Amino acid sequence: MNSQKPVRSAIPYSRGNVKPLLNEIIHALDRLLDDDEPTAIDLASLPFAPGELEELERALGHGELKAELDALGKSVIRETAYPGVWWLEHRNTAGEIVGRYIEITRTPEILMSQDADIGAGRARLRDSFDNSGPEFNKEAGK
Amino acid sequence: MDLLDFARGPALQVAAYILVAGVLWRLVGIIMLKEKPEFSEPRKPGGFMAALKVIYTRSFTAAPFKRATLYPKMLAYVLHIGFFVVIFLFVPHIVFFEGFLGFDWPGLPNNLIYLSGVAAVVAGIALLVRRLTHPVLKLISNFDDYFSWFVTLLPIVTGLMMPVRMGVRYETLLAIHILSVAVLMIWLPFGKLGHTFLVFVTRGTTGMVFERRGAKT
Amino acid sequence: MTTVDGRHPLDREAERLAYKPPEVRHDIQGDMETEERVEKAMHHFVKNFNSQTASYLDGCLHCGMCADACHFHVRTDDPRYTPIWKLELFKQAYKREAGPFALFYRLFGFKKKVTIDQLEEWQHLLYDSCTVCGRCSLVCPMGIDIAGLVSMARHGMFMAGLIPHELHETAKRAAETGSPLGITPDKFEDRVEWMADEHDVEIPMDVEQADVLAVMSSIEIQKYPQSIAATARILNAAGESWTFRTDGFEATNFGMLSGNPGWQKEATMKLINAAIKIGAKLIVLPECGHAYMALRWMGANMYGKPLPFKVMHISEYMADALNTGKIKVKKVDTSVTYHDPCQVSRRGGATQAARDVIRHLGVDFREMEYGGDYNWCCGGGGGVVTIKRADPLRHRVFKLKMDQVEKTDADELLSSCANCRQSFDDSQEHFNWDYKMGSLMEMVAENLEDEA
Amino acid sequence: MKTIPTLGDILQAQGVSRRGFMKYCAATASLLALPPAMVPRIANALEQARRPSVIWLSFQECTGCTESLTRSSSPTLEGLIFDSISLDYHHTLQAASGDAAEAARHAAMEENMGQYLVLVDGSIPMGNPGFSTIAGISNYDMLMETVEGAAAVVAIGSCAAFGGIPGANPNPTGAVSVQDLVKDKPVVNVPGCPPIPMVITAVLAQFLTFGQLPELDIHGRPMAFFGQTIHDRCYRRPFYEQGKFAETFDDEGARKGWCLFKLGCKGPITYNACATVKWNAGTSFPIESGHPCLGCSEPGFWDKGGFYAPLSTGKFDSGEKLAGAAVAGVALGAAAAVAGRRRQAKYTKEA
Repeated sequence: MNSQKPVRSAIPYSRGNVKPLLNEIIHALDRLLDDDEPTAIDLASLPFAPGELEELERALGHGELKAELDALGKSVIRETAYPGVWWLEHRNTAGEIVGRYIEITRTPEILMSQDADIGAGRARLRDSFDNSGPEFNKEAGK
Repeated sequence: MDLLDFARGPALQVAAYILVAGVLWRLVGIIMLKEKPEFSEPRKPGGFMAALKVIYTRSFTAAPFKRATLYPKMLAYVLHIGFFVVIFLFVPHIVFFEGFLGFDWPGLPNNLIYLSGVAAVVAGIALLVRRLTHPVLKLISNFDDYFSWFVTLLPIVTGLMMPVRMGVRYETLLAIHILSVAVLMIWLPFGKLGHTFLVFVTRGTTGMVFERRGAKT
Repeated sequence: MTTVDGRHPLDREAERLAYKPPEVRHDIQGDMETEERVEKAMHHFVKNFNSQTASYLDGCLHCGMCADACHFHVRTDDPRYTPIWKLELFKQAYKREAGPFALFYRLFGFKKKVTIDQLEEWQHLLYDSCTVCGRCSLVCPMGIDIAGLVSMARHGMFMAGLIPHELHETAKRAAETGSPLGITPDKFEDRVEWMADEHDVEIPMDVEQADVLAVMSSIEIQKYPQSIAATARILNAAGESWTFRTDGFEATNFGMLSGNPGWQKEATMKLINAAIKIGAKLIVLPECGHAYMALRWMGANMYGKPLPFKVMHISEYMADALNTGKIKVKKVDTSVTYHDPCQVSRRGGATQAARDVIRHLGVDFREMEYGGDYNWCCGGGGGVVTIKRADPLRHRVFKLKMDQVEKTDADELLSSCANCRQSFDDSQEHFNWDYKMGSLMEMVAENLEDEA
Repeated sequence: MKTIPTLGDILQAQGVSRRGFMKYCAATASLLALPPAMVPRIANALEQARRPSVIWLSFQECTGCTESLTRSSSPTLEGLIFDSISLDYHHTLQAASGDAAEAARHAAMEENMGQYLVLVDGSIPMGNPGFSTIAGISNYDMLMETVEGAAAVVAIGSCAAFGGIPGANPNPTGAVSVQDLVKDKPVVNVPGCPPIPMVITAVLAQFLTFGQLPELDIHGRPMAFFGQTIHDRCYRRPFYEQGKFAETFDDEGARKGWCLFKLGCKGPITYNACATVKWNAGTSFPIESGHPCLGCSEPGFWDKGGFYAPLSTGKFDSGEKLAGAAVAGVALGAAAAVAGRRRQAKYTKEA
């Protein structure tokens, strides 16, 4: 697991959007704990100076959990050094970033298995279970 | 042609013609009136240096009048200096002047410009309030005073609105700002704002007349 | 002559030399139609506009600061006494008739011709409440010489026959008899002889050739005749070749004060001609403020070319004589404060002369706060002291002067202007005030060393 | 009318998982500048959305707009939106040509009467119809004919939106914009030279998702993208406020990334999303590369003086006219003074 604690005092919030954004995250964490209300921030809607996004990423650091998703391109869903604060990056099949979000929640919705997919998966499983002979069981048992 | 193009182009152009023609009209119209002959034996040389001296010294208040005129003088200083800073030290303005002067000079950070502008506006408002309430000023003021006040403050106010915006589009505000400057340029030669150039004539004249007498200037 | 005297007998008892209050005031002179008066006023306003006055009249910012310099406004808070407001009609005439944009002002009627009502109202402002002291000219941030403009505006008023009764009568008497107080050459000669006897001093009269022509003001001749003797003593002590002349002795100029340039020129030319006739190199003016303005600074302009002689105020003459050692004075053990006559000091440039003289006298000199060039006027200059109806206002204004003098706590109050002196005397009587004004020249004359 | 499949059907058919769909919805929300909280609504709407027919007309243009839109060769999320529309006519992209192409256009129009979108790039010459024709049809005729049954028109690029470079002074072809001609259909302008591809797809996504056109500004541009100036969203704005400016393209200020105002940046009067959406898949935008904004998404940007003339410079003629004004002023002053003297002389005589 990728666990890297940030050195708190060394975070340089030089200018621009980093500091106000961190403040917003603090308030979002308040809402999460007090009212059980999650928050999502679309980073594409904010103007970042060159290097500022990296600065934000550094400021938030890396937490205990990191997940990769492969659907219509790769996505990375990573908890930051501050539990409950998640960093999400979606890429398309060409590997280009199509969305960057910070979610303040217990688990990002996209990590959950979705009913539609569960249903479809169950159908697929049942289908192959029904249509397979001992090979399937043999394979499954390996 | 949109409003901004009109403001930056023909409006400024025509305003500049009127400004130049008007200033010269007024100056020449005054200077070419008959000369007052002066045959008295001078006590001191007087002349051009005396004119320069008074042009400078009248920028300051003589000690006996300091207390009585402190308030309006202070406001007038703030208005003039604030206006000067805003006009000549705001970088976009410097770029404007550079456009036809061909050289530039260092400007100030914008927050100092905003501060100067706000100070000038506040002083301007205080001066207007004074004009509206002070018995002397109420009596001697006329349309020129109020209109000149208006066209002087207008460019500062429209300029200060640019960073604030208040829902008005930037290019519209910029156009209004430039148009307000054009109005100021057009009015300047004709009303009391003519003091921008007449001050050199009046002070200079007094300097020459009284300095040669050796009298107080 | 007699008619003038009969209608306006001199008030010889008063502390100032003036006329008894007229029983019926004639503040409108002549029998012109209203329209003609307005035309006259406009025409004679307009005649004064030259490049200098034009820049002044065009330059006013309406800042109102001149009000703070004017004793009439400071003491009354009446906004009409704002100096530049006193010129409103003059300005109006300028903008309409001679300014760069006069065409528009006329075409669109932005500035109308003045009206008779305005003119009558402004008589009070241009005469009763302005001593032409020029303090306002010093505060003006544009440097406008307001006082000078007031003098010019008076031309229009005079020609329209709209000046205060007493000033008109005084000026008229001066024009007709050569002296505002009706001092004829004979009378002058009498007084001079009397003083020569009384003070045992030699006083040359009507000498054919002399280096110095001394002149007097009627006020001195009538009320302070000892000035005649003092003048003689000083000039004698200096060893000057000098004389009084019966054909040119009156230094006052009521043509100038009242606003009649013709009369002003006449009075000035009398002195100039007398000086030229005797080949004088110098005219010594008496202790009179406006005489200094009239001859020293305006004389050559009346003459139309530079004067062939020098002009000095007596204080300047004394300073020069003391500085060069021509005369010497004994030290005087007293404390003195000095009231500057506006036309000599502030507007005439001779502020230092009186101080030099005072220094030679070795007295404890106590300058008034903001004395010298910023001195408060006595309140009686510019002809105001003659105007009876202006007395209450003048007395009110004098309070400033009293405060200024009292603050010095000096033993003696001196000045070098007979007009200031009579206006002080009158106010002193009115207020029953401790200070009695003395003459700088008399103090010098009394303390001359090695008197001849 | 043939049955049009919903987007949900299409995605399912392509084997896109629910997670993938959610990712797609999030990207769409981001594209439409909607808050992430709107994602469920978008998901719901997109599942039901039906694939609209699109006709793309190209007139006096340089193909830069099409290039901008199609620059990516691999399928992307934006690409998905194009997958979910039916691009029935695009003479640059389609294989068919001549009569066959025109037949496809007519077929699409008939099948989707009142439903289809018309996308236009390029301006329309009004000087001479022969200046620009397709299959012998003048641009004007083709536009008016196609627009007849359209649900809405999207003018792509500054040429279609405002007349563009063909309309620059002296405008030899008499080029006009779509909105100059189409008065009875909603017209959305997506100006820019070229426009940001995301903005084009966003307009389509909005139409696809909610069946309606976005909110527009005074120039008919989507507020979501053209609501703020480049200057307002520019990361170099603090330098402007501090008075730190690059004076040339190679001075210290330029290297330090200071404000480009003095180099003619039109950011303050240019409404576009470059500073936030950026170009080349979010890589950067012109100012970030050290070049001032040209203001390409503004009407008449080509005629607003030099690209490198600072915004606050006035546009003055030569000094000759000013000298003329000076001479006139002196003459008027002299005349006024003479008139003043005359009046004085007259009065002196009378008096």
